Amino acid sequence: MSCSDQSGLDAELSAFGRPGGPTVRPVHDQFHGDLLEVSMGPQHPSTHGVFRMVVTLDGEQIVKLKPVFGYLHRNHEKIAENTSYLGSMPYTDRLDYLCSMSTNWAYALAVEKLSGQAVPDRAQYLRIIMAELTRLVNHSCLVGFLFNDLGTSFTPLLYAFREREKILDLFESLSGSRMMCNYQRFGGCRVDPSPEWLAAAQALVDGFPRFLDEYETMLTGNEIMLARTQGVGRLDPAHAVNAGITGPVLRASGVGYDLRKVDGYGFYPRFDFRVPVGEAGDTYDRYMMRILEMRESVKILQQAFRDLPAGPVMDPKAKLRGFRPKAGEAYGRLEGPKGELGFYLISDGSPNPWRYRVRPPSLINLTLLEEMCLGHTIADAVVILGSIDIVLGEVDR
Amino acid sequence: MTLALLLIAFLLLGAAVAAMLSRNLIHSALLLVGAWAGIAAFYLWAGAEFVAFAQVLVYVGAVSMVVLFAVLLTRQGATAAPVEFDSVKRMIGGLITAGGVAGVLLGAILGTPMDVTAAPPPAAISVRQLGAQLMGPHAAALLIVGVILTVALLGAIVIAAVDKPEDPAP
Amino acid sequence: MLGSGILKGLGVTAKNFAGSYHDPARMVTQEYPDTPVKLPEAYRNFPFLVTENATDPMGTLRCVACQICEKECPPQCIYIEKSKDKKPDATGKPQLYPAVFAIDTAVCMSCQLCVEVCPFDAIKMDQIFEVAATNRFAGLLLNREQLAKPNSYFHQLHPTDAAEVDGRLGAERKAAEEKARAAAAAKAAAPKPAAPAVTPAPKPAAGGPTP
Amino acid sequence: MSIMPPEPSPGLDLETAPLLVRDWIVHRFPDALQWFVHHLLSITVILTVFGLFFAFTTIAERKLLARLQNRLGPNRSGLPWFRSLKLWGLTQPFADAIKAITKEDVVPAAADKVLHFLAPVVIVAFSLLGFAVLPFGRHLIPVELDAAILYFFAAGTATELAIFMAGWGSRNKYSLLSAMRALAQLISYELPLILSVVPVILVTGTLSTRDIALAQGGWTWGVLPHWHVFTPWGFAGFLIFLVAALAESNRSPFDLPEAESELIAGHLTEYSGFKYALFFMAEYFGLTALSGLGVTLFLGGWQAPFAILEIIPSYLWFMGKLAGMIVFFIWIRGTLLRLRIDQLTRLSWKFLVPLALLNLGNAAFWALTPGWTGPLALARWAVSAAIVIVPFVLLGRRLTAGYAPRTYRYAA
Repeated sequence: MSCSDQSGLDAELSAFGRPGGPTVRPVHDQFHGDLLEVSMGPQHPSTHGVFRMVVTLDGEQIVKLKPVFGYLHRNHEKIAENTSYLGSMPYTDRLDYLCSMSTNWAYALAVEKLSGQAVPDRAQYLRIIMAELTRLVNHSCLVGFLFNDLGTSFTPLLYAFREREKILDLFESLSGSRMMCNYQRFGGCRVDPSPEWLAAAQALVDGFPRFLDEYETMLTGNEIMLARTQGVGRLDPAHAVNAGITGPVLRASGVGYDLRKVDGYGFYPRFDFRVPVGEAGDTYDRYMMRILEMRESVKILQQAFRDLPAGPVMDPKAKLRGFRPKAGEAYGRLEGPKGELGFYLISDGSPNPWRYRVRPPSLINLTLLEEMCLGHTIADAVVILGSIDIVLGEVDR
Repeated sequence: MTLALLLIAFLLLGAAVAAMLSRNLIHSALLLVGAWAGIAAFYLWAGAEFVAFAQVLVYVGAVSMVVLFAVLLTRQGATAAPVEFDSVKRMIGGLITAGGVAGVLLGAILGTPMDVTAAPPPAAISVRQLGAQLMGPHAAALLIVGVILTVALLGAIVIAAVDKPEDPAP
Repeated sequence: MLGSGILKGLGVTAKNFAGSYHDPARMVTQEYPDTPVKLPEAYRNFPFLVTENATDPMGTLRCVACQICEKECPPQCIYIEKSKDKKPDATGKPQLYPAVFAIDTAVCMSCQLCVEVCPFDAIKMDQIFEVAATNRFAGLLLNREQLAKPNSYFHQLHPTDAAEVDGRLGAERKAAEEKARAAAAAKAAAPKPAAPAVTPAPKPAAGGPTP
Repeated sequence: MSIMPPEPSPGLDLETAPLLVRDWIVHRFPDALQWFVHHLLSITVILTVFGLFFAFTTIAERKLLARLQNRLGPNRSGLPWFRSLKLWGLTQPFADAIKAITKEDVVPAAADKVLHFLAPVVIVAFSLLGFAVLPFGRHLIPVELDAAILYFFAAGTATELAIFMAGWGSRNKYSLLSAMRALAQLISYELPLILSVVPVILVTGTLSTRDIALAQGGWTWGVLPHWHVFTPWGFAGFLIFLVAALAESNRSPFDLPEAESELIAGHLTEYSGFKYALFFMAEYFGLTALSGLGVTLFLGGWQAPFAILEIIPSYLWFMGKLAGMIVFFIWIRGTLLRLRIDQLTRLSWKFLVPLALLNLGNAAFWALTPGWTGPLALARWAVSAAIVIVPFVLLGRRLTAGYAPRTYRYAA
């Protein structure tokens, strides 16, 4: 391959991903110079769980990246077709094992839309409290793992885990398990939190901004952090929207789309909070989105604790067993920490759903991984993957 | 002290011969580096510390890297290079030239008057005096050597650098 | 100025280093085997069968082998075989009892749905997490005898739930006794009594789920 | 090399106690052997002291990192027979050593056996050589060389050779690539390291570490020590030396080779068991030797910080400062992120080397103007500080052009 082809490839490469550029990825033959194919994963310390990236390297730069997943496929949706509606609820904890509470709520939302089940006010408030606490857990986890990929020796990760453990202890004293809460039911919540629990949660939420400030002073202004993440893994807003990417990754590219504002499900319209939007769409913006969203979640939680109404946590007419929704279909969705998490159910009147489909935000955010990584080095690819925040339980289902 | 001299000489020549005989290119390159270390040991034996450490610093540290990189990047070092003569005429020519060079060297070595008794090592001059000498009478030579090395460096860069476009905007 | 971010970072880690010596919030290690772990009351691991008292566990099992939990369990890890004969339960009514009641703790995921759907409060969640067996199959398949634990143990684990359950069961027993006494009195008062009132059906499952 | 050290002052004080012990041992041997025993003794002392220092650096690193991260760190290992004895994990390094020795030593079939075996040997040998010229105390210097610093860097460069042999010997494509990357890092940071040391040589006028340590003696008003680090050019040189030492010993912000974002664990992929432990030990010896040199050149070697503190023996001051620098390196490791390979080399060639060259000019200016006293001394300090700070700010701004924390707008 003569020198001109080298610049030809670069022209081809830079055109890709820009509007009007070739949408088909340029195929690189092996004889373009010694391309080195490296398979990272599925047992790789920095891929979050069993995820594999087959990366083709031209010297330092990534020329081709093929994500391979499916190692954690557990046939969740087929099993759900042979289990009762209630029986699938504990399985939704195992989808995105970092945020079981908000996944439970998404499933309960879909079933309630299917069966027209009403939910008392106190339960709506409790659901918002649990969802926002889960957002704090997920975002602190992500930020910790991202810094681990960037090369710190576990220090930011352990600070983030210190805060996360406090929230998980709250979940354990409420629902019985730290990560597999199985807390929501169709028509409300399973357990009414005790006043001591609410006081402990209030204390935790009030102390959270102090942790965030400590985190930001330590890392946001760090020169090495700026050099390693700014301009790395740039995502074009138009491409993100076309690929159906949602959540902090989309908002980091400048599209202010947040289901809590768009759908206004649950009692979110009663709360005033803001949705942060980035402008460069690179790894730094995605990191800052999580930090700013955590600050907004703290505001929501404080408002929720302030005007939590009394009353039942479960709708009296809710049926636990022998639950047969009328035939039909429903799609319930909510703004999970990773993006739009949706459940699409088709019922034929029997106690088991006829079709049970999960819209996994992690998998859909993963589709543009290659476009973000082209032209960067392997060290950047690991960081970009970390900034997208995928959990393999949700990607493979 | 002559025992140390003989030991170092034996090691040095052994390393050089092994370097020639070894089939594996990388092994011979490393044995060459061993030979350079032997030369540094000679300087130490002679009491010239500064030159010995300079020799180790320059040769064993840097030039060996250049040699090894050159060997590595040009040809796979591991494969044994074929060593045999193409034709008889070439072999005879090779032997004649080798004999001539050996003769000239031997003549020069035997011709120079070397008093057999090992002269007492001269008083060890301090590095400060060495520096003064270098910066004094030999300053011009030092600067010229510096210029030559810089020119060689720039030449290498010009040859090696493929006209890479300005690295893509981050 | 270049390096100011790095210096601030060093400052934070230094504060944490100093804090780890005096500030309990900055020293999170719990040395587990030495200091026993303090489990919250709602903590749940594998289920266990409640018996009225410890002296005669198989005699006073609350479970009436209605197999609701077997049907509702998502991973299907409960196996029940009904008994042939009947045995009077706490309220004196003859009930079936499980001849075989096995839970495969290798399959069970401690989701406590069985506790929620059980109309007789016969199965509750245990709090043992140090479970080790020498082999994967027989060692983890707990049979009826291994699962049965007395009501006092239930009180020790989940005090508030146990008190609430005992209150409800006590009220039911009192109601059953009054009905029996009323029936006996009515039988004594009018020698040719009508057929005795049908024994109350098991408490309809629709009631609010017990925690 | 004079055999007999300067006659130690009579009377037993801690300062010369080690010398008396050494002389007592040396004189027990016949004259012909005395020269040999004298050096053999200093070698064994260095090996035991710095072997233990290495052992306790590993445990200190793990416990300090733990404390930085709000946790305890290893505190379980005690003595095998005295179960009840509570040792707070002090015997952890010996447990690690036993584990490393007993682990199976796998040599890949296709590996080049000779190189694979020789690499750890060479790297440990050369990283130990550096200790020969460090002045541990007023009288405790193993070898008094006139060109000591040149010797130190000559010994240091050979570790690159060993890394190449390890990378090539493993006959593994990725470890060769990583060895190349490690070499690029070492070579590109060799220059700032040596350039940061040259100002000290220029001002003190000698290459001998003993004279440099002596040159930093004396205190103004009994309180301010004359260490090089308290002069503008010395402080700048010390910072550049620190950054280059971190890069030379593959530590925290520059631990590219064994970073998980690299392909595999660098050139050490094919090593296990005792050979891996040797590489690990060599890294720590290299780090300790470099810190020792840093202490000698910039922090006044074995000089006490205040006049009255002279009573504490000099070798304790040296070891204290050495431990201080190691703790600083561990603190850096617990905080900072890792640099990418291109940023790392850009930092060296476009930032450290220019600053080091300017610092050289700065030291020349300092050396030429000893006579300025009174107000002129202030001017001297101001000029010298300006020569350091102005390029630092300008180059820093150019290096971080386009990188800055951002402010964000909110949608709804």
